[in-house]
Amino acid sequence: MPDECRLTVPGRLDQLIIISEFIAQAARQAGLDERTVFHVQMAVDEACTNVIQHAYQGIEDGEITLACRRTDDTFVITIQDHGRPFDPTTVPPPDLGADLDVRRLGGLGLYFMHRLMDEVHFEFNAETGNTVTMIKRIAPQSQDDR
Amino acid sequence: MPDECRLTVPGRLDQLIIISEFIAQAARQAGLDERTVFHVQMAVDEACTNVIQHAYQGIEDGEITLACRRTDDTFVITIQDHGRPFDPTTVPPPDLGADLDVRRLGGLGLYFMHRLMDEVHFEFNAETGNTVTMIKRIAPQSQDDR
Amino acid sequence: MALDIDIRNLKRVSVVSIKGRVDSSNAPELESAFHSLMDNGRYRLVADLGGLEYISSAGLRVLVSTLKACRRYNRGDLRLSNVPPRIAEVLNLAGMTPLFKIFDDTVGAVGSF
Amino acid sequence: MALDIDIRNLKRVSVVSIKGRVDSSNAPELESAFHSLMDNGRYRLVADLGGLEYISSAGLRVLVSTLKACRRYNRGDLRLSNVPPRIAEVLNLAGMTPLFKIFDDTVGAVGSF
Ligand SMILES: Nc1ncnc2c1ncn2[C@@H]1O[C@H](COP(=O)(O)OP(=O)(O)O)[C@@H](O)[C@H]1O
Ligand SMILES: Nc1ncnc2c1ncn2[C@@H]1O[C@H](COP(=O)(O)OP(=O)(O)O)[C@@H](O)[C@H]1O
Repeated sequence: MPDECRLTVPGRLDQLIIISEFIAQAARQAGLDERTVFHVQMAVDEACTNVIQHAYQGIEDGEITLACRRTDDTFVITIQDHGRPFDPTTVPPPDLGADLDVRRLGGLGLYFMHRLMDEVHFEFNAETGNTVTMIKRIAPQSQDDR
Repeated sequence: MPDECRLTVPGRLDQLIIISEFIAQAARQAGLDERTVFHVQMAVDEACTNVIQHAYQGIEDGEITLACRRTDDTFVITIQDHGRPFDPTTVPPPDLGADLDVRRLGGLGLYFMHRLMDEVHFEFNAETGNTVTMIKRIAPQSQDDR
Repeated sequence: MALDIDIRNLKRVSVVSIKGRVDSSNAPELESAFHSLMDNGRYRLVADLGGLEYISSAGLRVLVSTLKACRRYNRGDLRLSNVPPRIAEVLNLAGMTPLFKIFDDTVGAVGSF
Repeated sequence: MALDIDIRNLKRVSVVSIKGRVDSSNAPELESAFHSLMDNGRYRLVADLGGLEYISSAGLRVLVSTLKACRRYNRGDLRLSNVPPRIAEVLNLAGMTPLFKIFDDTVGAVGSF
Protein backbone atom coordinates (compact mmCIF):
# COMPACT_ATOMS: atom_id res chain seq x y z
CA MET A 1 0.00 0.00 0.00
CA PRO A 2 2.00 2.91 -1.27
CA ASP A 3 0.05 6.01 -0.34
CA GLU A 4 -1.33 5.15 3.05
CA CYS A 5 -1.08 7.16 6.29
CA ARG A 6 -1.38 5.30 9.57
CA LEU A 7 -1.83 6.40 13.16
CA THR A 8 -1.68 4.26 16.29
CA VAL A 9 -2.72 5.64 19.68
CA PRO A 10 -3.65 4.22 23.08
CA GLY A 11 -7.39 3.54 23.41
CA ARG A 12 -8.18 6.46 25.68
CA LEU A 13 -10.65 9.31 25.27
CA ASP A 14 -7.91 11.90 25.68
CA GLN A 15 -6.41 10.64 22.41
CA LEU A 16 -9.52 11.57 20.41
CA ILE A 17 -8.15 15.02 19.65
CA ILE A 18 -4.96 13.51 18.20
CA ILE A 19 -7.08 11.17 16.08
CA SER A 20 -9.32 14.00 14.97
CA GLU A 21 -6.48 16.31 13.93
CA PHE A 22 -4.73 13.45 12.14
CA ILE A 23 -7.73 12.46 10.06
CA ALA A 24 -8.61 16.09 9.27
CA GLN A 25 -5.08 16.82 8.08
CA ALA A 26 -4.84 13.60 6.07
CA ALA A 27 -8.23 14.23 4.45
CA ARG A 28 -7.27 17.81 3.59
CA GLN A 29 -3.96 16.62 2.16
CA ALA A 30 -5.85 14.07 0.06
CA GLY A 31 -7.78 16.95 -1.49
CA LEU A 32 -11.15 16.76 0.29
CA ASP A 33 -13.10 20.00 0.73
CA GLU A 34 -13.61 21.44 4.23
CA ARG A 35 -17.22 20.28 4.60
CA THR A 36 -16.26 16.72 3.69
CA VAL A 37 -13.26 16.92 6.03
CA PHE A 38 -15.67 17.80 8.84
CA HIS A 39 -17.94 14.87 8.02
CA VAL A 40 -15.05 12.41 7.89
CA GLN A 41 -13.69 13.79 11.16
CA MET A 42 -17.02 13.28 12.86
CA ALA A 43 -17.55 9.72 11.57
CA VAL A 44 -14.05 8.78 12.74
CA ASP A 45 -14.57 10.39 16.13
CA GLU A 46 -17.79 8.42 16.67
CA ALA A 47 -16.18 5.15 15.54
CA CYS A 48 -13.16 5.61 17.83
CA THR A 49 -15.32 6.68 20.77
CA ASN A 50 -17.21 3.41 20.36
CA VAL A 51 -13.99 1.42 20.26
CA ILE A 52 -12.78 3.07 23.46
CA GLN A 53 -16.07 2.94 25.35
CA HIS A 54 -17.58 -0.31 24.10
CA ALA A 55 -14.91 -2.53 22.48
CA TYR A 56 -12.26 -1.79 25.12
CA GLN A 57 -14.88 -0.93 27.76
CA GLY A 58 -12.59 1.52 29.45
CA ILE A 59 -9.63 -0.86 29.65
CA GLU A 60 -6.79 1.49 28.86
CA ASP A 61 -4.02 -0.63 27.43
CA GLY A 62 -5.58 -1.42 24.07
CA GLU A 63 -4.45 0.35 20.93
CA ILE A 64 -6.40 1.84 18.05
CA THR A 65 -4.87 1.94 14.58
CA LEU A 66 -6.27 4.17 11.87
CA ALA A 67 -5.21 3.94 8.25
CA CYS A 68 -6.41 6.08 5.39
CA ARG A 69 -5.74 6.39 1.72
CA ARG A 70 -7.06 8.26 -1.24
CA THR A 71 -8.00 6.37 -4.39
CA ASP A 72 -9.13 8.07 -7.55
CA ASP A 73 -12.71 8.60 -6.39
CA THR A 74 -12.80 7.51 -2.74
CA PHE A 75 -11.25 8.26 0.61
CA VAL A 76 -10.95 5.00 2.56
CA ILE A 77 -10.46 4.78 6.32
CA THR A 78 -9.92 1.66 8.38
CA ILE A 79 -9.99 1.56 12.17
CA GLN A 80 -8.63 -1.49 13.99
CA ASP A 81 -8.84 -2.57 17.59
CA HIS A 82 -8.36 -5.71 19.66
CA GLY A 83 -11.33 -5.29 21.99
CA ARG A 84 -14.50 -7.30 22.14
CA PRO A 85 -16.50 -7.85 18.93
CA PHE A 86 -20.19 -6.93 18.63
CA ASP A 87 -23.01 -7.46 16.19
CA PRO A 88 -23.95 -4.12 14.60
CA THR A 89 -27.11 -5.63 13.09
CA THR A 90 -28.62 -5.98 16.56
CA VAL A 91 -28.31 -2.26 17.32
CA PRO A 92 -31.68 -0.53 16.82
CA PRO A 93 -31.62 2.75 14.85
CA PRO A 94 -32.29 5.92 16.86
CA ASP A 95 -35.84 7.27 16.79
CA LEU A 96 -35.12 10.80 15.59
CA GLY A 97 -38.77 11.80 15.38
CA ALA A 98 -39.57 10.94 19.00
CA ASP A 99 -40.89 13.59 21.36
CA LEU A 100 -38.44 14.93 23.88
CA ASP A 101 -39.90 13.12 26.90
CA VAL A 102 -39.73 9.66 25.33
CA ARG A 103 -36.56 10.18 23.29
CA ARG A 104 -33.72 7.83 24.11
CA LEU A 105 -30.48 9.70 24.81
CA GLY A 106 -27.42 8.45 22.95
CA GLY A 107 -27.36 5.78 20.30
CA LEU A 108 -26.35 8.32 17.64
CA GLY A 109 -22.80 7.15 16.99
CA LEU A 110 -23.42 4.36 14.50
CA TYR A 111 -26.17 6.44 12.90
CA PHE A 112 -23.76 9.35 12.28
CA MET A 113 -21.14 6.99 10.84
CA HIS A 114 -23.65 5.68 8.31
CA ARG A 115 -25.09 9.08 7.47
CA LEU A 116 -21.78 10.86 7.08
CA MET A 117 -19.96 8.17 5.10
CA ASP A 118 -21.04 6.36 1.93
CA GLU A 119 -20.09 2.87 3.12
CA VAL A 120 -19.46 1.39 6.58
CA HIS A 121 -18.35 -2.23 7.02
CA PHE A 122 -17.54 -4.15 10.19
CA GLU A 123 -15.29 -7.16 10.28
CA PHE A 124 -14.39 -9.25 13.32
CA ASN A 125 -11.43 -11.58 13.30
CA ALA A 126 -9.99 -13.43 16.28
CA GLU A 127 -6.43 -12.86 15.09
CA THR A 128 -6.31 -9.47 13.45
CA GLY A 129 -8.99 -8.00 15.69
CA ASN A 130 -11.95 -5.85 14.76
CA THR A 131 -11.89 -3.59 11.72
CA VAL A 132 -14.35 -0.97 10.64
CA THR A 133 -13.89 0.29 7.09
CA MET A 134 -15.53 3.58 6.10
CA ILE A 135 -15.57 4.90 2.57
CA LYS A 136 -16.33 8.42 1.39
CA ARG A 137 -16.93 8.85 -2.34
CA ILE A 138 -15.46 12.00 -3.78
CA ALA A 139 -15.21 13.69 -7.14
CA PRO A 140 -12.26 12.26 -9.10
CA GLN A 141 -9.12 14.30 -8.66
CA SER A 142 -8.16 16.64 -11.48
CA GLN A 143 -4.55 16.66 -12.65
CA ASP A 144 -4.06 20.12 -11.13
CA ASP A 145 -4.75 18.96 -7.59
CA ARG A 146 -1.98 16.41 -7.58
CA MET B 1 5.02 0.29 25.17
CA PRO B 2 1.78 1.40 26.72
CA ASP B 3 1.51 5.11 26.13
CA GLU B 4 3.02 5.55 22.70
CA CYS B 5 1.53 7.32 19.67
CA ARG B 6 2.79 6.32 16.24
CA LEU B 7 2.38 7.81 12.77
CA THR B 8 3.43 6.31 9.45
CA VAL B 9 3.33 8.34 6.24
CA PRO B 10 4.83 8.06 2.74
CA GLY B 11 8.24 9.75 2.47
CA ARG B 12 7.07 12.78 0.52
CA LEU B 13 7.39 16.49 1.27
CA ASP B 14 3.62 16.98 1.02
CA GLN B 15 3.27 14.76 4.11
CA LEU B 16 5.28 17.17 6.29
CA ILE B 17 2.15 19.05 7.33
CA ILE B 18 0.52 15.82 8.53
CA ILE B 19 3.69 15.00 10.48
CA SER B 20 3.84 18.50 11.92
CA GLU B 21 0.22 18.56 13.08
CA PHE B 22 0.56 15.06 14.53
CA ILE B 23 3.62 15.85 16.61
CA ALA B 24 2.19 19.19 17.77
CA GLN B 25 -1.04 17.59 18.92
CA ALA B 26 0.73 14.68 20.60
CA ALA B 27 3.14 17.04 22.38
CA ARG B 28 0.27 19.24 23.54
CA GLN B 29 -1.64 16.20 24.75
CA ALA B 30 1.46 15.09 26.65
CA GLY B 31 1.35 18.39 28.53
CA LEU B 32 4.13 20.40 26.85
CA ASP B 33 3.75 24.18 26.77
CA GLU B 34 3.20 25.96 23.45
CA ARG B 35 6.78 27.21 23.08
CA THR B 36 8.16 23.71 23.62
CA VAL B 37 5.55 22.31 21.22
CA PHE B 38 6.87 24.70 18.57
CA HIS B 39 10.48 23.63 19.19
CA VAL B 40 9.61 19.95 19.00
CA GLN B 41 7.60 20.54 15.83
CA MET B 42 10.53 22.28 14.20
CA ALA B 43 13.10 19.62 15.15
CA VAL B 44 10.81 16.89 13.80
CA ASP B 45 10.17 18.81 10.59
CA GLU B 46 13.92 19.19 9.97
CA ALA B 47 14.59 15.52 10.74
CA CYS B 48 11.82 14.32 8.41
CA THR B 49 12.83 16.74 5.65
CA ASN B 50 16.31 15.20 5.81
CA VAL B 51 14.90 11.68 5.62
CA ILE B 52 12.84 12.59 2.55
CA GLN B 53 15.51 14.62 0.77
CA HIS B 54 18.69 12.79 1.76
CA ALA B 55 17.91 9.28 3.08
CA TYR B 56 15.24 8.57 0.45
CA GLN B 57 16.77 11.06 -2.03
CA GLY B 58 13.40 11.82 -3.55
CA ILE B 59 12.42 8.17 -4.07
CA GLU B 60 8.77 8.30 -3.16
CA ASP B 61 7.87 4.83 -2.02
CA GLY B 62 9.67 4.80 1.29
CA GLU B 63 7.82 5.25 4.56
CA ILE B 64 8.59 7.33 7.63
CA THR B 65 7.42 6.17 11.04
CA LEU B 66 7.31 8.52 13.99
CA ALA B 67 6.70 7.38 17.52
CA CYS B 68 6.49 9.54 20.62
CA ARG B 69 5.88 9.02 24.27
CA ARG B 70 5.93 11.01 27.45
CA THR B 71 7.90 9.78 30.43
CA ASP B 72 7.90 11.50 33.77
CA ASP B 73 10.43 14.15 32.79
CA THR B 74 11.03 13.69 29.05
CA PHE B 75 9.24 13.68 25.73
CA VAL B 76 10.88 11.08 23.48
CA ILE B 77 10.49 10.97 19.70
CA THR B 78 11.86 8.34 17.34
CA ILE B 79 11.84 8.67 13.56
CA GLN B 80 12.50 5.60 11.43
CA ASP B 81 13.20 5.19 7.74
CA HIS B 82 14.60 2.60 5.38
CA GLY B 83 16.66 4.90 3.20
CA ARG B 84 20.41 5.20 2.96
CA PRO B 85 22.44 5.64 6.16
CA PHE B 86 24.87 8.53 6.66
CA ASP B 87 27.55 9.56 9.11
CA PRO B 88 26.38 12.62 11.04
CA THR B 89 29.86 13.15 12.49
CA THR B 90 31.17 14.10 9.04
CA VAL B 91 28.70 16.97 8.64
CA PRO B 92 30.39 20.30 9.41
CA PRO B 93 28.47 22.69 11.68
CA PRO B 94 27.04 25.81 10.00
CA ASP B 95 29.10 29.00 10.30
CA LEU B 96 26.48 31.28 11.79
CA GLY B 97 28.82 34.23 12.22
CA ALA B 98 29.87 34.37 8.57
CA ASP B 99 29.29 37.49 6.50
CA LEU B 100 26.44 37.34 4.05
CA ASP B 101 28.60 37.07 0.92
CA VAL B 102 30.56 34.04 2.16
CA ARG B 103 27.76 32.39 4.14
CA ARG B 104 26.84 28.89 3.02
CA LEU B 105 23.10 28.52 2.38
CA GLY B 106 21.44 25.52 4.03
CA GLY B 107 23.06 23.12 6.43
CA LEU B 108 20.82 24.31 9.26
CA GLY B 109 18.66 21.19 9.68
CA LEU B 110 20.92 19.09 11.93
CA TYR B 111 21.93 22.22 13.81
CA PHE B 112 18.30 23.06 14.61
CA MET B 113 17.63 19.49 15.75
CA HIS B 114 20.51 19.67 18.21
CA ARG B 115 19.69 23.18 19.42
CA LEU B 116 15.96 22.61 19.87
CA MET B 117 16.15 19.19 21.52
CA ASP B 118 18.21 18.09 24.53
CA GLU B 119 19.46 14.85 23.01
CA VAL B 120 19.73 13.62 19.41
CA HIS B 121 20.97 10.10 18.58
CA PHE B 122 21.36 8.39 15.24
CA GLU B 123 21.33 4.63 14.78
CA PHE B 124 21.74 2.72 11.54
CA ASN B 125 20.75 -0.90 11.24
CA ALA B 126 20.61 -2.96 8.05
CA GLU B 127 17.42 -4.70 9.18
CA THR B 128 15.35 -2.20 11.14
CA GLY B 129 16.57 0.77 9.10
CA ASN B 130 17.71 4.15 10.35
CA THR B 131 16.43 5.62 13.58
CA VAL B 132 16.89 9.08 14.98
CA THR B 133 15.88 9.49 18.62
CA MET B 134 15.28 12.98 19.96
CA ILE B 135 14.65 13.75 23.60
CA LYS B 136 13.21 16.89 25.14
CA ARG B 137 13.56 17.24 28.88
CA ILE B 138 10.55 18.77 30.59
CA ALA B 139 9.45 19.64 34.08
CA PRO B 140 7.99 16.56 35.80
CA GLN B 141 4.24 16.36 35.46
CA SER B 142 2.21 17.36 38.47
CA GLN B 143 -0.64 15.08 39.56
CA ASP B 144 -3.16 17.66 38.34
CA ASP B 145 -2.03 17.49 34.72
CA ARG B 146 -2.64 13.77 34.42
CA MET C 1 -9.16 23.75 19.83
CA ALA C 2 -9.74 22.69 23.46
CA LEU C 3 -13.09 23.26 25.14
CA ASP C 4 -13.73 26.65 26.67
CA ILE C 5 -16.91 27.24 28.67
CA ASP C 6 -17.84 30.70 29.87
CA ILE C 7 -20.86 31.33 32.11
CA ARG C 8 -22.56 34.68 32.52
CA ASN C 9 -25.38 35.00 35.03
CA LEU C 10 -27.85 37.73 34.13
CA LYS C 11 -30.82 38.64 36.31
CA ARG C 12 -33.22 35.99 35.02
CA VAL C 13 -31.17 34.08 32.47
CA SER C 14 -27.71 32.46 32.30
CA VAL C 15 -25.66 32.49 29.12
CA VAL C 16 -23.28 29.58 28.57
CA SER C 17 -20.77 30.30 25.80
CA ILE C 18 -19.27 27.11 24.45
CA LYS C 19 -16.10 27.45 22.41
CA GLY C 20 -13.83 24.96 20.70
CA ARG C 21 -14.38 21.26 20.61
CA VAL C 22 -16.82 18.99 22.47
CA ASP C 23 -16.16 15.27 22.12
CA SER C 24 -16.69 12.33 24.45
CA SER C 25 -13.50 13.17 26.36
CA ASN C 26 -14.79 16.53 27.55
CA ALA C 27 -18.58 16.28 27.24
CA PRO C 28 -18.71 15.52 31.02
CA GLU C 29 -17.11 18.95 31.58
CA LEU C 30 -19.93 20.60 29.65
CA GLU C 31 -22.48 18.52 31.54
CA SER C 32 -21.17 19.62 34.93
CA ALA C 33 -21.22 23.27 33.84
CA PHE C 34 -24.94 22.93 33.09
CA HIS C 35 -25.50 20.94 36.30
CA SER C 36 -23.82 23.56 38.44
CA LEU C 37 -26.27 26.15 37.07
CA MET C 38 -29.35 23.98 37.58
CA ASP C 39 -28.18 23.03 41.07
CA ASN C 40 -28.37 26.74 41.83
CA GLY C 41 -31.92 26.94 40.57
CA ARG C 42 -31.01 28.44 37.19
CA TYR C 43 -33.14 26.79 34.51
CA ARG C 44 -33.47 29.63 31.99
CA LEU C 45 -30.38 28.99 29.91
CA VAL C 46 -28.99 30.22 26.60
CA ALA C 47 -26.19 28.22 24.97
CA ASP C 48 -24.20 30.57 22.76
CA LEU C 49 -22.60 28.28 20.19
CA GLY C 50 -20.85 31.04 18.23
CA GLY C 51 -17.39 29.65 18.94
CA LEU C 52 -18.27 25.97 18.77
CA GLU C 53 -16.04 24.31 16.18
CA TYR C 54 -16.93 20.70 16.70
CA ILE C 55 -19.51 18.64 18.59
CA SER C 56 -19.88 14.87 18.58
CA SER C 57 -22.90 12.80 19.63
CA ALA C 58 -21.61 12.84 23.21
CA GLY C 59 -21.98 16.64 23.23
CA LEU C 60 -25.41 16.54 21.61
CA ARG C 61 -26.50 14.14 24.32
CA VAL C 62 -25.57 16.74 26.96
CA LEU C 63 -27.58 19.42 25.18
CA VAL C 64 -30.68 17.20 25.01
CA SER C 65 -30.45 15.99 28.61
CA THR C 66 -30.03 19.61 29.77
CA LEU C 67 -33.01 20.66 27.64
CA LYS C 68 -35.12 17.94 29.28
CA ALA C 69 -34.04 18.94 32.78
CA CYS C 70 -34.72 22.64 32.16
CA ARG C 71 -38.22 22.10 30.77
CA ARG C 72 -39.30 19.73 33.57
CA TYR C 73 -42.10 21.20 35.72
CA ASN C 74 -42.19 24.07 33.22
CA ARG C 75 -39.39 25.70 35.16
CA GLY C 76 -37.30 26.89 32.24
CA ASP C 77 -35.73 26.13 28.87
CA LEU C 78 -32.39 25.73 27.09
CA ARG C 79 -32.30 27.94 24.02
CA LEU C 80 -29.55 28.10 21.41
CA SER C 81 -27.99 31.11 19.72
CA ASN C 82 -25.32 31.83 17.12
CA VAL C 83 -25.32 28.29 15.75
CA PRO C 84 -22.50 27.96 13.15
CA PRO C 85 -23.61 26.39 9.83
CA ARG C 86 -21.62 23.20 10.39
CA ILE C 87 -23.10 22.68 13.85
CA ALA C 88 -26.59 23.42 12.51
CA GLU C 89 -26.08 20.64 9.97
CA VAL C 90 -25.20 18.21 12.75
CA LEU C 91 -28.23 19.22 14.85
CA ASN C 92 -30.38 18.66 11.78
CA LEU C 93 -28.89 15.27 11.06
CA ALA C 94 -29.61 14.26 14.66
CA GLY C 95 -33.24 15.36 14.34
CA MET C 96 -32.68 17.89 17.09
CA THR C 97 -33.57 21.11 15.30
CA PRO C 98 -37.31 20.84 16.11
CA LEU C 99 -36.60 20.27 19.80
CA PHE C 100 -34.85 23.57 20.43
CA LYS C 101 -35.79 27.22 20.16
CA ILE C 102 -32.94 28.61 18.10
CA PHE C 103 -32.03 32.29 17.82
CA ASP C 104 -29.73 34.16 15.44
CA ASP C 105 -28.07 36.08 18.25
CA THR C 106 -27.66 35.89 22.00
CA VAL C 107 -29.47 39.17 22.69
CA GLY C 108 -32.58 37.78 21.03
CA ALA C 109 -32.31 34.50 22.93
CA VAL C 110 -31.89 36.21 26.32
CA GLY C 111 -34.73 38.61 25.54
CA SER C 112 -37.07 35.74 24.63
CA PHE C 113 -37.45 34.61 28.24
CA MET D 1 -2.21 26.69 8.01
CA ALA D 2 -1.25 26.49 4.32
CA LEU D 3 1.07 29.09 2.78
CA ASP D 4 -0.48 32.32 1.58
CA ILE D 5 1.67 34.87 -0.25
CA ASP D 6 0.33 38.30 -1.09
CA ILE D 7 2.32 40.81 -3.15
CA ARG D 8 1.67 44.53 -3.19
CA ASN D 9 3.70 46.69 -5.56
CA LEU D 10 4.07 50.26 -4.34
CA LYS D 11 5.86 52.96 -6.31
CA ARG D 12 9.40 52.12 -5.23
CA VAL D 13 8.96 49.14 -2.92
CA SER D 14 7.16 45.79 -3.02
CA VAL D 15 5.59 44.29 0.09
CA VAL D 16 5.42 40.50 0.28
CA SER D 17 3.04 39.35 3.01
CA ILE D 18 3.78 35.76 4.02
CA LYS D 19 1.09 33.97 5.99
CA GLY D 20 0.79 30.46 7.39
CA ARG D 21 3.43 27.83 7.15
CA VAL D 22 6.69 27.63 5.17
CA ASP D 23 8.36 24.23 5.13
CA SER D 24 10.47 22.41 2.56
CA SER D 25 7.35 21.38 0.63
CA ASN D 26 6.36 24.93 -0.19
CA ALA D 27 9.57 26.96 0.21
CA PRO D 28 9.99 26.79 -3.61
CA GLU D 29 6.67 28.64 -3.90
CA LEU D 30 8.03 31.44 -1.74
CA GLU D 31 11.23 31.47 -3.72
CA SER D 32 9.42 31.90 -7.04
CA ALA D 33 7.33 34.75 -5.61
CA PHE D 34 10.55 36.61 -4.79
CA HIS D 35 12.09 35.66 -8.13
CA SER D 36 9.11 36.97 -10.07
CA LEU D 37 9.58 40.34 -8.39
CA MET D 38 13.32 40.48 -9.00
CA ASP D 39 12.86 39.36 -12.61
CA ASN D 40 10.78 42.52 -13.01
CA GLY D 41 13.56 44.66 -11.62
CA ARG D 42 12.04 45.01 -8.15
CA TYR D 43 14.81 44.70 -5.58
CA ARG D 44 13.47 46.91 -2.80
CA LEU D 45 11.43 44.38 -0.87
CA VAL D 46 9.69 44.21 2.48
CA ALA D 47 8.67 40.80 3.82
CA ASP D 48 5.73 41.31 6.19
CA LEU D 49 5.89 38.26 8.48
CA GLY D 50 2.90 39.25 10.64
CA GLY D 51 0.91 36.16 9.68
CA LEU D 52 3.81 33.72 9.55
CA GLU D 53 3.08 30.83 11.90
CA TYR D 54 5.93 28.52 11.08
CA ILE D 55 9.17 28.58 9.07
CA SER D 56 11.70 25.79 8.75
CA SER D 57 15.32 26.01 7.61
CA ALA D 58 14.15 25.62 4.00
CA GLY D 59 12.20 28.87 4.35
CA LEU D 60 15.07 30.68 6.07
CA ARG D 61 17.28 29.67 3.17
CA VAL D 62 14.92 31.44 0.76
CA LEU D 63 15.00 34.61 2.85
CA VAL D 64 18.81 34.66 2.90
CA SER D 65 19.23 33.90 -0.81
CA THR D 66 16.71 36.65 -1.63
CA LEU D 67 18.56 39.04 0.68
CA LYS D 68 21.82 38.29 -1.14
CA ALA D 69 20.24 38.78 -4.56
CA CYS D 70 18.62 42.08 -3.58
CA ARG D 71 21.77 43.58 -2.13
CA ARG D 72 23.98 42.61 -5.10
CA TYR D 73 25.31 45.68 -7.02
CA ASN D 74 23.73 47.76 -4.27
CA ARG D 75 20.46 47.60 -6.13
CA GLY D 76 18.16 47.00 -3.17
CA ASP D 77 17.45 45.14 0.07
CA LEU D 78 15.07 42.69 1.69
CA ARG D 79 13.78 44.12 4.96
CA LEU D 80 11.55 42.36 7.48
CA SER D 81 8.55 43.69 9.38
CA ASN D 82 6.06 42.42 11.96
CA VAL D 83 8.21 39.47 13.00
CA PRO D 84 6.21 37.30 15.47
CA PRO D 85 8.13 36.37 18.66
CA ARG D 86 8.41 32.71 17.75
CA ILE D 87 9.80 33.49 14.29
CA ALA D 88 12.21 36.02 15.81
CA GLU D 89 13.52 33.26 18.06
CA VAL D 90 14.18 31.05 15.02
CA LEU D 91 15.96 33.86 13.13
CA ASN D 92 18.10 34.38 16.19
CA LEU D 93 18.96 30.72 16.56
CA ALA D 94 20.02 30.70 12.90
CA GLY D 95 22.30 33.69 13.44
CA MET D 96 20.25 35.65 10.91
CA THR D 97 19.12 38.58 13.03
CA PRO D 98 22.26 40.66 12.33
CA LEU D 99 21.92 40.14 8.57
CA PHE D 100 18.50 41.80 8.20
CA LYS D 101 17.12 45.23 8.83
CA ILE D 102 14.08 44.46 10.93
CA PHE D 103 11.16 46.85 11.53
CA ASP D 104 8.28 46.75 13.99
CA ASP D 105 5.71 47.58 11.34
CA THR D 106 5.40 47.53 7.57
CA VAL D 107 4.88 51.29 7.24
CA GLY D 108 8.25 51.85 8.86
CA ALA D 109 9.92 49.25 6.65
CA VAL D 110 8.47 50.71 3.43
CA GLY D 111 9.36 54.22 4.53
CA SER D 112 12.96 53.23 5.24
CA PHE D 113 13.84 52.90 1.54
N1 LIG E 1 -16.94 -0.76 18.46
C1 LIG E 1 -17.92 -1.30 19.22
N2 LIG E 1 -17.65 -2.35 20.01
C2 LIG E 1 -18.60 -2.89 20.77
N3 LIG E 1 -19.87 -2.44 20.83
C3 LIG E 1 -20.21 -1.38 20.07
C4 LIG E 1 -19.26 -0.76 19.23
N4 LIG E 1 -19.87 0.24 18.58
C5 LIG E 1 -21.14 0.25 19.00
N5 LIG E 1 -21.37 -0.73 19.90
C6 LIG E 1 -22.66 -1.03 20.54
O1 LIG E 1 -23.70 -0.38 19.81
C7 LIG E 1 -24.43 0.53 20.63
C8 LIG E 1 -24.84 1.78 19.84
O2 LIG E 1 -23.67 2.54 19.54
P1 LIG E 1 -23.78 4.05 19.14
O3 LIG E 1 -24.79 4.19 18.05
O4 LIG E 1 -22.43 4.54 18.81
O5 LIG E 1 -24.37 4.80 20.40
P2 LIG E 1 -23.76 4.95 21.89
O6 LIG E 1 -22.30 4.68 21.81
O7 LIG E 1 -24.09 6.36 22.25
O8 LIG E 1 -24.50 3.95 22.72
C9 LIG E 1 -23.52 0.81 21.80
O9 LIG E 1 -24.24 1.16 22.95
C10 LIG E 1 -22.77 -0.51 21.96
O10 LIG E 1 -23.52 -1.42 22.72
N1 LIG F 1 18.61 11.52 7.32
C1 LIG F 1 19.70 11.75 6.53
N2 LIG F 1 20.08 10.82 5.63
C2 LIG F 1 21.14 11.02 4.84
N3 LIG F 1 21.89 12.14 4.87
C3 LIG F 1 21.57 13.11 5.73
C4 LIG F 1 20.45 12.97 6.61
N4 LIG F 1 20.37 14.09 7.36
C5 LIG F 1 21.37 14.88 6.97
N5 LIG F 1 22.11 14.31 6.00
C6 LIG F 1 23.34 14.89 5.37
O1 LIG F 1 23.80 15.95 6.19
C7 LIG F 1 23.83 17.19 5.48
C8 LIG F 1 23.43 18.35 6.39
O2 LIG F 1 22.07 18.24 6.72
P1 LIG F 1 21.27 19.49 7.29
O3 LIG F 1 22.03 20.08 8.42
O4 LIG F 1 19.90 19.05 7.61
O5 LIG F 1 21.23 20.56 6.11
P2 LIG F 1 20.62 20.46 4.63
O6 LIG F 1 19.61 19.37 4.65
O7 LIG F 1 20.04 21.82 4.42
O8 LIG F 1 21.79 20.17 3.74
C9 LIG F 1 22.90 16.99 4.32
O9 LIG F 1 23.21 17.79 3.23
C10 LIG F 1 23.06 15.51 4.02
O10 LIG F 1 24.19 15.29 3.21
